[in-house]
Amino acid sequence: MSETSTPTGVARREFLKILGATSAATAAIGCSTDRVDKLIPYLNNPDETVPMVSNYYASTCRECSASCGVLMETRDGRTFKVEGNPDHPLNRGAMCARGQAAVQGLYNPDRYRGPMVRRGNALVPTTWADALTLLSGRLAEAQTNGGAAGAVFINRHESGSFPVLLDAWLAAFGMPAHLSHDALADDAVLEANRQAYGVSWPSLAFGAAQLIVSFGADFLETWGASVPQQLDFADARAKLAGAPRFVYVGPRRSLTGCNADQWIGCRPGSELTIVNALRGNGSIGDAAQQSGVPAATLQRLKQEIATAKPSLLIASGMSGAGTALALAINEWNKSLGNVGITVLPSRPVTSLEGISPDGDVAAAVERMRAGQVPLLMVRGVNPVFTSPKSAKVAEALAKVPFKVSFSSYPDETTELCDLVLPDHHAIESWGDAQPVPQVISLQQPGMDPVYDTRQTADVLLQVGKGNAKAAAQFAAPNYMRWLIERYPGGTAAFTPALQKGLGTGTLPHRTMPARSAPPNGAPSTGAGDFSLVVYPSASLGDGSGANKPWLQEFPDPVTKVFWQSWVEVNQQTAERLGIDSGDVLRVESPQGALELPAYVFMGIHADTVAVAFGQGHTSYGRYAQDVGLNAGDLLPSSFDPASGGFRWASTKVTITRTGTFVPLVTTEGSSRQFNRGIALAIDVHELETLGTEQEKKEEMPGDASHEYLPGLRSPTAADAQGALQSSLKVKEMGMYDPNHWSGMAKRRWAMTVDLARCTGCQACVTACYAENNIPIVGAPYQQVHTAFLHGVPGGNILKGREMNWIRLERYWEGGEDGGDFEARFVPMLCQHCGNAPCEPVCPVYATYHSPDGLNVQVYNRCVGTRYCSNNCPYKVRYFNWFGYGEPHRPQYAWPERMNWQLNPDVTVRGKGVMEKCTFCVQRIREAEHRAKSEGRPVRPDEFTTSCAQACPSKAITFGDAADDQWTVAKLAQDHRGYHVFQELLNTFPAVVYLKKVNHPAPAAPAGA
Amino acid sequence: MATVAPPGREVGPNIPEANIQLPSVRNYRQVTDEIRRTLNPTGMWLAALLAAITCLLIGLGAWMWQVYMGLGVAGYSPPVMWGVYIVTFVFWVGIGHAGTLISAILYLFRAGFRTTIYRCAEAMTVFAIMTAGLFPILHLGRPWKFFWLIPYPNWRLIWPQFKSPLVWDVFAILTYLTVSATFLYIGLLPDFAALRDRERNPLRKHIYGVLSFGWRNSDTEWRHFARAYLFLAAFSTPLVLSVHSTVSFDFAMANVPGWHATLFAPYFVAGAIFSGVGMVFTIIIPIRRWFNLKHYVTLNHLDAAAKLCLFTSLIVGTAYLTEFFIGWYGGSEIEHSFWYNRVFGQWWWAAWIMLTCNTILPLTLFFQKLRRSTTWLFTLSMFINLGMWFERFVIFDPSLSHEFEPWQWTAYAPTYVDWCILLGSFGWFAMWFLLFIKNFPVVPISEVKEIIPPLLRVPRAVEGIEVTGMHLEYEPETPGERD
Amino acid sequence: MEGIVGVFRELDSTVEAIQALKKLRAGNIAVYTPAPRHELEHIIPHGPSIVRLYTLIGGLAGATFGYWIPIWISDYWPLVVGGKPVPSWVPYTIISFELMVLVGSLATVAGLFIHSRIPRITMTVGYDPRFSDAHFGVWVECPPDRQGDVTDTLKKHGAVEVRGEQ
Amino acid sequence: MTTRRKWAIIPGLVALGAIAVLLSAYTGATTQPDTVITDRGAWGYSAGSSPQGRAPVQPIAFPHPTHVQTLGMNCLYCHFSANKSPDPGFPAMSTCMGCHTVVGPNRPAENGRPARKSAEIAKLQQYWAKKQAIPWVRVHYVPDYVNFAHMPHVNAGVSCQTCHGQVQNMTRVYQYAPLNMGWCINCHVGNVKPQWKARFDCSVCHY
Repeated sequence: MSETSTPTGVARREFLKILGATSAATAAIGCSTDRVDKLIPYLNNPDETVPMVSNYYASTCRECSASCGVLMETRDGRTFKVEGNPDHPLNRGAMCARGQAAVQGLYNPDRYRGPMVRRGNALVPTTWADALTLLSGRLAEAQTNGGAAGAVFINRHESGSFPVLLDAWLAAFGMPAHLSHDALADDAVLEANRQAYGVSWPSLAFGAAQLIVSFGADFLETWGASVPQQLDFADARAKLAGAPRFVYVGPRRSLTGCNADQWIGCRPGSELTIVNALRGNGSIGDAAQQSGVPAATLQRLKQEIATAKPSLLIASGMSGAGTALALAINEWNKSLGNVGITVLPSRPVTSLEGISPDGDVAAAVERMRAGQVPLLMVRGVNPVFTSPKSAKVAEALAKVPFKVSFSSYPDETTELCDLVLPDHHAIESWGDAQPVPQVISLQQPGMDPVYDTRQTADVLLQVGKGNAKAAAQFAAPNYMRWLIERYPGGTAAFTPALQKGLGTGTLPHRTMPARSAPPNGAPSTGAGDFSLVVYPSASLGDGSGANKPWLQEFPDPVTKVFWQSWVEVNQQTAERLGIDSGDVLRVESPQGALELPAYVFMGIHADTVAVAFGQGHTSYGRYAQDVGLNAGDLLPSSFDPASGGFRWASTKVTITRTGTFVPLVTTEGSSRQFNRGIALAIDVHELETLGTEQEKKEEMPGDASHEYLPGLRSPTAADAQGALQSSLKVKEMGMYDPNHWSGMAKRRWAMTVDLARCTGCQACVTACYAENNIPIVGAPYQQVHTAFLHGVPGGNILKGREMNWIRLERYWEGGEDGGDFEARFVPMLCQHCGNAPCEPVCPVYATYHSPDGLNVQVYNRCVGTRYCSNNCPYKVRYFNWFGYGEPHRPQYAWPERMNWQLNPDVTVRGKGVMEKCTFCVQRIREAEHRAKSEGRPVRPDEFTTSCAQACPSKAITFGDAADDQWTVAKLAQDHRGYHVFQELLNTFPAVVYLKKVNHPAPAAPAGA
Repeated sequence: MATVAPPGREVGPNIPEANIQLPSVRNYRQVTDEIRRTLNPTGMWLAALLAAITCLLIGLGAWMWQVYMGLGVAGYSPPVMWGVYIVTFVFWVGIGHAGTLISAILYLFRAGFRTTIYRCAEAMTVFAIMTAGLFPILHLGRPWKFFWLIPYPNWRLIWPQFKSPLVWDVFAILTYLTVSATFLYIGLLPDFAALRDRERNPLRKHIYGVLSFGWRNSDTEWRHFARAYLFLAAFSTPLVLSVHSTVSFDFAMANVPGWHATLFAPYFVAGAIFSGVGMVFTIIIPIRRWFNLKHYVTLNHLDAAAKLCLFTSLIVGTAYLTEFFIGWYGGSEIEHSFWYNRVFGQWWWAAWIMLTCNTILPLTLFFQKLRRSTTWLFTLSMFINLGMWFERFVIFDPSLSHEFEPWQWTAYAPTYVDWCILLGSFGWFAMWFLLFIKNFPVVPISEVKEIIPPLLRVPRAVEGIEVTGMHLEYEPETPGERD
Repeated sequence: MEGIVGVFRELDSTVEAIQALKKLRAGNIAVYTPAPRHELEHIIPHGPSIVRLYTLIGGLAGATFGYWIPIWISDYWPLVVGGKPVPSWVPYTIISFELMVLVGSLATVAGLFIHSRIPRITMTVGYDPRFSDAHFGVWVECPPDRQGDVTDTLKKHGAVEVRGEQ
Repeated sequence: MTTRRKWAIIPGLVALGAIAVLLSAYTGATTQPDTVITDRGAWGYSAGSSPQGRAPVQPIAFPHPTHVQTLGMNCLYCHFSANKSPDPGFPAMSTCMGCHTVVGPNRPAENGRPARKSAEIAKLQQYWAKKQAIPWVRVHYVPDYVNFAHMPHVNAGVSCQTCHGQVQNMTRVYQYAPLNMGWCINCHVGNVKPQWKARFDCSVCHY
């Protein structure tokens, strides 16, 4: 080939764009050529990395105190996905939504780029050297003038060696031990457990129980370690006939309540009287009168608890009664003999040991207000936001001469600090944890630090060098070496353990400092006629999740409202007061007033209103600032003296209509399914008859058709392709021929969703966002060109433009007349139908049926007619209304450094393209490539989709339904299986839903 | 000066089947003069043209903004994925069909009353289809890739998918545009020759000369012309039915409740002809008054067209009732809840606008006095256009917003971008139509000459019709108001 | 191509003139009329117009092309869509019908243009601008020797103007 | 100019246009070397704008023939992960400096060529001294929406030359094949000899 001059012309496709066959405006789009010009090699090839092949590093998640085990998928030097570690005893491979969002904390665009110091009243960047010299100077000064004894260090609770290092370091500087604080921890239950069993958190064996009664304990949301509890609960419910019956007693039917077979709505704070009445030392009558629960129900519950053995009784201290209720429950469990069977103090969740109660933090705040605290250091906590406004923490902080924050985000507390030494994110730092006895969960960095931050432990060690006592104690050059030395078995045992992320042995843990008395004990109840329940949001936790866009775009699992704050009002009360959803109500308590849109909700007691906690940040980044209102403003700063726990539901409020209307940002169209067969359930006693007589009764065509047709997936498709020698046959069916060499047509990728296991927690939704580069659409800065909704958080979602490829539909059953009702959760995703209605209407083959059973969506071929979404009965196709994936757009969903989180295997869709779930086709192809290069067929259950992998209930199973080695093929034959809209539209979906199993009250008639 | 025929007496022209009163025109010279007089631009016409162009620019600006920023600026709220643009697309395609009906189908039926109004109708067809053709491109997510719908050989070796109604649409609309434009142009050939020969301004004379392809009015040309015109009319007739059936297949092929009915093809065609006749009134009545063509487009013509409008309105009315009946008779809960939501629920206002405008108001055409009153016909045609736009709106958006999956029920509200582009489409149509009426003859010169009796030396019956006093000279003063 | 053209104002006089000229057999007669008159068509006998052959060929070509393109494409890259047969000829009928109409119409127009010998750059011999307005024209193509009696016949039948053309 | 001849103009013009289009398509398709002539390729119109034949000037004129032919180095020595990952892998500076710390810029006289000072090696050593990576200009490019993986191709036995041309002879690397979809599909649907077992379902490359 001779030397050819470089044709400098413009590529034809570019030419068409620039010519602007349509109009000059489109030329602006064509300018950004997507061509990579340069290839920059490494200087030295990093070892053990193959370009574009992922490495998985085992580590520990620090998003909440449970410290589950994670695998961090790192490729070409950046971690872009966090998945559960299958060998970890706590989460066994599952991962909750907050865990998945850890990656967004790492790449958050609003993180501090380096240390900051206060000049005047602004924080200005500084160098690490100046920052550390300033800190050591202040420490030395505090030590010399004897003020060190009053210093306060509040650290976010984490199990492992860091608290030990921190205490030793503080002691070396003459400062008292630090407060290890977790705002979500149920201090009352922790205290009661310590008094009753000596351990803070015995593990709960749901599987062993016949009956579970929860008094407000939301173990599937934020009460204790939610993922292990959800795994056990789902396994228990999956035993179907032998599954425990679950009764939930509480003022508000939370997500945990929605998974209960029966909800008993009572006034907040009346749980203690109910428990005493049920235990026999109190009359049912006045318990019923005080709690607003009919006496008959209490009587039947008492009778049921007496008969069902072994049972499991749990209670939350968050409502008014606090520690007394927790102690009563522990004694009741002992008296019923549940301890050792369903409540296992022998196998405690040690990661929840050593949590300082809210009262200690409040006491420290009072000391600050009194001026006794010369130095405050804060790491990972945000007391200004989490404590109620009535506690006036900001004024107290003003009285502390020198405040240091180790937080890496500009949250409310850090904004008031004088020195900010941003900590590494958990994914960038070393550490260890003791989740369960005898198991050490190690934490290692998945990548180099994103910004100029340093791990707090290293900062402490370096500052410690200046202090004689500290230098003596910490000879190790950095925290990693120090950890290795402390590890039982030293370096030899540490390295192999690091690979699996788990080691055996127990880490020496710190001794908990004595609990200090909380400030004013008596709860001030306020005048109003409605009692207020403030509950921590399932996604935002104590508000720390608010700066992560996935958690903001995470619909509240029960009310399905997000990017907003709302007040839940009972249905009958709303009718009485003439309120309907969206009317703005002024909720007033002695401490403060908020104007919140109402959400009319059946699952809340008649004279109770509830507000979620976690929104309403005044700073904390672009995703959290000015989104919703802070429920803490309404609460008095009152603590339960017995345990120091903060009283979340301790005030009464008045409700007044303001007359204005704010539309609720929700994905819910109508919450009733009008028996269209979307979410089906059966009672437990119908189970036996399910297999036999129903088989004979009516075998609807395609009703969980137990013969999965490989090849073309439906009788019509098979017949149409001449498989049954009928119509015009193509000369050869190409790859659709089952005996084609590729064997693609022998396969049918399918999925089963077991609704008995699914709890509606939506971890699958966030896992799907993480894997498939799904853009968020609701951030305030994105609402630039949505007509009339400029700057309204969640504006695009008001127009129904959310992009969740898998969504959790929550349908109510019953309860129209105010009686008991049931919630049914259905994860709805693309069904990959055999006769897919969306395929024949696409004019450009952007969607078609692949030989291995996938309904493929080719993003670069899509022209954007959107006919496929019109024709999809399940409405699971989502359209890019704006250029969410185009960096130069105002609606760009991954502002700088957040785009490091993008999965390189999946195309980032531009403007005007339809997108949907394609069963993580990148994982299917990767597995096929790997199998082919290793010369073997794809092994059964070798890989799974992102949602199935993360599901903390193991409800979703994915695989090849045509090959009966895969578990999905076996599950698909289950007699509880049904297809949505199959009888109606003959679409032959590839997703089999297994009916939910209800456990009605034993005496009550079935289906009550 | 004796008039052609005393008013009131039915005098048939030389086309026996035309039972309509002859337009009070005396002879060929008068036809040519009066129609040529409509061609000189007036101030009001220029103002109207400028108004149309500003509307077009508003629409174009809105569309460029939408292409640049994304479809999100429009009012789409999924699952309502098709909104105002597709409604306007079907609205304009529908309007086009009446033009072909009047020019082609009535030509095959030898209906005399078509002659003077068919040129306006046919021009309306071509411009309506040109407007409609924009919308399938304009509502795309990636409009700069619209050419993927056309089967052209490409280096990616991948072709459009012919089972999709949208590809049928591409073929149907392009064919319909080509055939009706050709049909219009062939009809205009003799008129260009007539204008070319009488034109004094050299530039316009040259242009008309070129446009007339050198037509010489010779007998061989007329013979082939008659045949070609007949075949084009023959092709246009089934084409009308197939094009709007294909457009209705865009919806009938989907399994959306409310769309999925076999009634859709005839229902859409009837609706199309009805809305087209409505638009013909909207156009012909003002032209008739401002261009002094009252004696060409006489009240008899409007009366006959009004009867056609009434007839199609009754068909559309029965179609609505059949749709409701199917929904009820089908017995599926999804259809019931959908229909209740459309007529009495969330979308009751749109459904009742449709019903009043399309079925109740046109019933007034049963009264001959109203049929012959041009002001009522004009206002009724405005209602018909509005009603037919809402009929498409009611078919598409309520169906999408209230479908199988209750979780995805939603509301739909267009935004300013939608309305601007709708306004732009009217601007585009009006611009082309205004340009047409001032440069091309609005009433066909040769066909009018064909139906009025020729100049005879010896007055005698022409085909059994006694024609009296036909040989009189014509003085080119403006004829008085005939009716 | 030389001959005589006569301009008439009345239709019946034109008809009588043509009948006379036919008896004279001077040469080819062409008639110019502002509008197609069936009296004139009957006088000069012609078979049905050839244009319908174009229409037939065009229609058949369009129909077959309309079926061939989609079926060839489905076979060329067989992608199953919605469980439908890959070469599902039933929906392709619409494409075939549309192309039949398209190619049929265009062929008809082509036939008209070819057989009317338009587009024509220059006006041919024997045309007078008044023929497209209100007058009828009769053009007789005859050698100079016959032109004399042709002119007389035309004048006898009331031709408004008679002149020779080259 | 009688009407007869005038009539000949119009069909003539149409015919000319058609021939021009076909010629352009054919030249575009046949600029590929003879080894990959395919019947389908003839219609793959890619003459005008395809980056085929693009040979950008590199910061260092790396001579493949010297390394591959005279020194007999294997492709996988530098492009080490072609059989292990979608990305073929690109030689780090350390790979080059593995030899070029020893093989300096002043080359001795060998097999008939006088001793000379090689500017390219000098440039390389300057880059290395400044600890700066060489900004190579990318030659082969596949759009982002295509997930092209080297691993399955290399493991299936497709030689580098099939797609990248006779790189071992190229003093300056140019893009040998159009690398457009039509060109890839030729192999995948098996219109080339030898017949490859390659799937051509859309979701194999586009996801």
